Amino acid sequence: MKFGVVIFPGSNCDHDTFYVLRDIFKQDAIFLWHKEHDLKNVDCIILPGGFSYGDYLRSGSIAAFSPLMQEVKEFAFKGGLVLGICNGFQVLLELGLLPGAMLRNKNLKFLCQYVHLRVDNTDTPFTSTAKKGQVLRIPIAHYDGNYYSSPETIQEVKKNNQTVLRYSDARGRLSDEANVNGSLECIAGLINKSGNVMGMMPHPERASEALLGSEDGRIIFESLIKSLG
Amino acid sequence: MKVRILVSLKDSVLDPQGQTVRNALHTLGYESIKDVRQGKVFEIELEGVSQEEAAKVIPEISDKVLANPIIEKFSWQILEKG
Amino acid sequence: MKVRILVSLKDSVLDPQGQTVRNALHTLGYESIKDVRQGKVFEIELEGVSQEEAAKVIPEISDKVLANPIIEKFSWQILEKG
Amino acid sequence: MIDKKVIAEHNLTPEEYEKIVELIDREPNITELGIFSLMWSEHCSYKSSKIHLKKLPVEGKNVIQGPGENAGIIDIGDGLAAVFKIESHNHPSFIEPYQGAATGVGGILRDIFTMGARPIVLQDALRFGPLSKPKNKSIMEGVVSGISGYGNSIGIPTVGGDVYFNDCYSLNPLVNVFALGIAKKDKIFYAKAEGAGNPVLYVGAKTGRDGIHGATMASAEFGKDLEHKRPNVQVGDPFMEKLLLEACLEVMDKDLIVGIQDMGAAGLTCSTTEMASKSGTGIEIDLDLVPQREESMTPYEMMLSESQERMLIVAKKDRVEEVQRIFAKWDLDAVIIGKVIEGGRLKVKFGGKTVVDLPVRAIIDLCPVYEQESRTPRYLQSAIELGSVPEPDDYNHAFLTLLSSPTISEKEWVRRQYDHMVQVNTVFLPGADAAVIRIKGTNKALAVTLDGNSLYTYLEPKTGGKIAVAEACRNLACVGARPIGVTNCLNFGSPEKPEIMWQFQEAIEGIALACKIFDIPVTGGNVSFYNDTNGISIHPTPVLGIVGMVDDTRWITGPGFKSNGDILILLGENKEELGGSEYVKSIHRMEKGIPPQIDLEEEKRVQEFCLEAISLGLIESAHDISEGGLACCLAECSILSKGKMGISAHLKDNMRSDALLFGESQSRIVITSKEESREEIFHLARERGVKAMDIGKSGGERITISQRDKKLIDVPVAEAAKAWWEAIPEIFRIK
Ligand SMILES: Nc1ncnc2c1ncn2[C@@H]1O[C@H](COP(=O)(O)OP(=O)(O)O)[C@@H](O)[C@H]1O
Ligand SMILES: [Mg+2]
Repeated sequence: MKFGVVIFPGSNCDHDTFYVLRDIFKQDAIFLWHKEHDLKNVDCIILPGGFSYGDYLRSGSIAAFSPLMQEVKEFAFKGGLVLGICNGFQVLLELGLLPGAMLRNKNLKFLCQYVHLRVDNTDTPFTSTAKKGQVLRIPIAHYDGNYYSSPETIQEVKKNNQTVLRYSDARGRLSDEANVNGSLECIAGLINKSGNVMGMMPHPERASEALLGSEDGRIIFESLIKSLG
Repeated sequence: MKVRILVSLKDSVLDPQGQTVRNALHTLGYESIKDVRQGKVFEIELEGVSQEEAAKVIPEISDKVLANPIIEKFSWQILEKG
Repeated sequence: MKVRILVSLKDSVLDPQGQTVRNALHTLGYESIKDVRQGKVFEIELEGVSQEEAAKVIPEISDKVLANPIIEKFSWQILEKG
Repeated sequence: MIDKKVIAEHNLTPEEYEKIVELIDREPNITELGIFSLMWSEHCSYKSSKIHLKKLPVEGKNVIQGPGENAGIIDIGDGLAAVFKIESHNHPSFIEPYQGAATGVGGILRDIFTMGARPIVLQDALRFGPLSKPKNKSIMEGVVSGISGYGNSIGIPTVGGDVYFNDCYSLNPLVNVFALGIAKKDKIFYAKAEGAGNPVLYVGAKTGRDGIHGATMASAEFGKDLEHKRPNVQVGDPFMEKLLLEACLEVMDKDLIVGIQDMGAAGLTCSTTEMASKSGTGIEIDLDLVPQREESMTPYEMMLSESQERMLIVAKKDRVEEVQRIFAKWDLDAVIIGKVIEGGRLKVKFGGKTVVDLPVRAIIDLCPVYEQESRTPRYLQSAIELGSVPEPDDYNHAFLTLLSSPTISEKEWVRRQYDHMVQVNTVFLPGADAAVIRIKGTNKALAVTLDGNSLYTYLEPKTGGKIAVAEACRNLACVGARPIGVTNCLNFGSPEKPEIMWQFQEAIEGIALACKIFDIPVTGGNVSFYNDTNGISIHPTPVLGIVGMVDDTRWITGPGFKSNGDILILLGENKEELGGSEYVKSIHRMEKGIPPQIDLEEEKRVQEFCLEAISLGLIESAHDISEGGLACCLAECSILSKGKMGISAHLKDNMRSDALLFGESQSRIVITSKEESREEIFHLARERGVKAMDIGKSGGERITISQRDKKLIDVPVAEAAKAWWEAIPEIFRIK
């Protein structure tokens, strides 16, 4: 099983994600370059965090047009596993692989801090090792993480159980206070209808070693590794 | 040819930036300001295209690139012909 | 009254956003686009002010709040009277 | 064409102009005059500070590079080197806070990666006027978002720094940015232009008319012509810099280049002349080849432009195409604009004509050096007289007021806007004394801290200098790190004022003395003079950036208590010292008195003891006592502990209660340990000649502090926490 971590110009969590996959989880991982068309037979693609193209225009928008992303789209349509973290999530939204869009955080400031996330759906390849309702402590670091979609779309999303991770307090209760960036329905992580493409604003790669303050992000990688099996 | 494209959030989408600007203006005593919406403007220089072609290209790039139709709308006008 | 205020970087000031958008459009095959400058637009709803007062207030808030006169310039127009 | 007025506009004295004529044996043309004016500016030449900086100790067995390059370098073992430096961006940040601060970040990062190091840490030392003034609030808001806008985007964590507020910064805020990178010891690059015939490449952003005269601006006082200076502002492009960073590190890794220099202050002028100077060669460039953003730029403008995100590279002749291929991969142009030549001259062509032909030595080495006049300031006579201040009636109230004074209160409002975790190295200790960054692939970590209390330095510059070093090192000791190298940013008023020069000399002496006693080399720094507006100077503000080494990540220690019932031990000695304290400043509204005195040998013993006890596993938490004194230190330990554990402290000292609680005596650390380690700790302390005092226990839900039998402070932790956390956010909350 092989992971591909995509590098866009301006990606800055590409090496972090790669490091965690290779050095912490001892997985086979390679980098994929945005200008290429070849996915090099990877089993799972991770779009890392950062500021692709400086996040000029809109976060993730220009990266969505890169040659590699057209292949990723194909790959996703065929059922391949794709995880977008932070900027990667924004790219997936811009690409239309996930529904909705991101607005600026409700306090209009960049936010870097730990948040609590309630796992609402464990029936996904990204969260299968979590318990339903489990609360994870994982950091966020973004400017545009205020999730939005139209009322019809959000109905759909809820009906299909696509809200995987939601901002909550330490005990799993949703509230305006816990919903630091103002996301609709406290959405922090979202999966597509067919269950193979997920985007999440928090950074699981930053919460994979005890030394750095939390290991709760491991669940995401462990689930992926298990499902690729 | 010079074209101006305005991109702004749809009316149905909350605009916290605009709100904050409004609040800031109120604090400064500009009470007459009832509402502020903030958007983006692009001024684009095109070369070697006719007006007709522009009328095709501009909405295309606005829809595809400059605006995100889920949250934004756009309008445009030609500033300088030629 | 509805007023539109356009704020953009002065011509001599580097506009990294506009540049990046232009490059992206080139990569997508829109070669006719020679230059892109990106700015902000504010649409403001004013109440109980005469046109004269608006002509005083608007440049004032543009200069003080909406634009940073050191690197930006602004222009404005009335969209709806009343 | 070059008359007195033109010379004066270029900030050159008539004598300096004469010297130029003498050196080049003719009148310079306007472009050449521009070049001299830049390179002979205080900012680039250090003409007033040079002789004083020589007092700083620069030697050490692990020093790979001391002052004189873009950044200093210290060997950290495992084949790795730490490359670090601090820089100021004060004037630009006052004119345009967002862009000024952002480009400050961009500039210091280029200093680090031009040397072949990947930057892994940013820190910022910020000084603003009081937040009661809207203008200061908006400067702070702009500066913080500028740093966050640039640092976050390029993906270097901003892991700490410090923020002080004082009226003296209202018209002259300070923005000092520190960066550190890691390089392989055998892959370090310098600003060299060796090998005649090697091509000179220009990479990065196109040149515009940005920041022309930026360096001269930083070398003059601010006054009424501020408006006029505004076009100097540059706009940063962190995305471009990220591409540059990756591309540069890639060409360096493949060994394709001879030397590299960033184009920051003084742009093409500085980079060409410095590279040639260091190698004893010359450089010839053709301005028609320089990528330009604006039309019809003159040679003068191009040579003086400070457009950001640009680099000058001397490539190996036969590897140029590879260099260009790598830059192309990152969507950057690498354009050959000239070559290295023999003969030590800078030759610049434009429109087929030679417009500059100057000896490099005249520009760099023969710049005048001044020993400016110095005189003890008159203000000192009245400033050190503190007189008697009344003790507060209500100590709880004074305590909460101090905790919520912006200088002391929690800076989370700032920190949260910075991505402090990218690169997955940040050992997470919110609010710790120093930031700790693990070194991947080893068990080691680096700790970094910035420090500088300008009130002490104002009242007694030499003491202020010593304390800045001591406190930074004490911060390192508290997390378990031993200091390995120093960089410093000296922010002062105009060197043409004898009283400022006196402050400068004294402060440097203090810094030098402390560095010698702690045995840490100074590897570089920055001097920012002319921090005066309308004739009023800031307090002398040396900011020390000290890097420490944690030999084993297992022993990293934080300020928060670990468990209820641990014993609280105070290392060092409480003294009745109130002068220059935050207490006197914010409660009694006076900037007066003799600042706390420091015995550097004693300080060293306390720090070494703390480190030793940490490495023996005897210590659960450690926090140093600084602004706000013992009481605020204890409050922070309590607020930062998990579950907000309270404190009951009993002090026996016989002195004024306010001095005991809020005085800022030096060389003190509060540690906690398990009851069963008590014996060992006190025994070790005795052996090491360190005073240690049992002052109480952690636990409960209140902070209570008593002096002998008198209860002075008794407040719920939650209340103290609220005062401390909420002070700054409350000021910025939009109602
Ligand atoms: N306060 C100081 N202490 C020690 N070295 C200093 C100090 N200020 C400047 N230097 C050294 O002088 C040299 C020139 O500094 P500077 O002009 O700021 O460098 P750069 O142009 O690369 O930004 C550097 O090597 C710097 O480390
Ligand atoms: Mg430099």
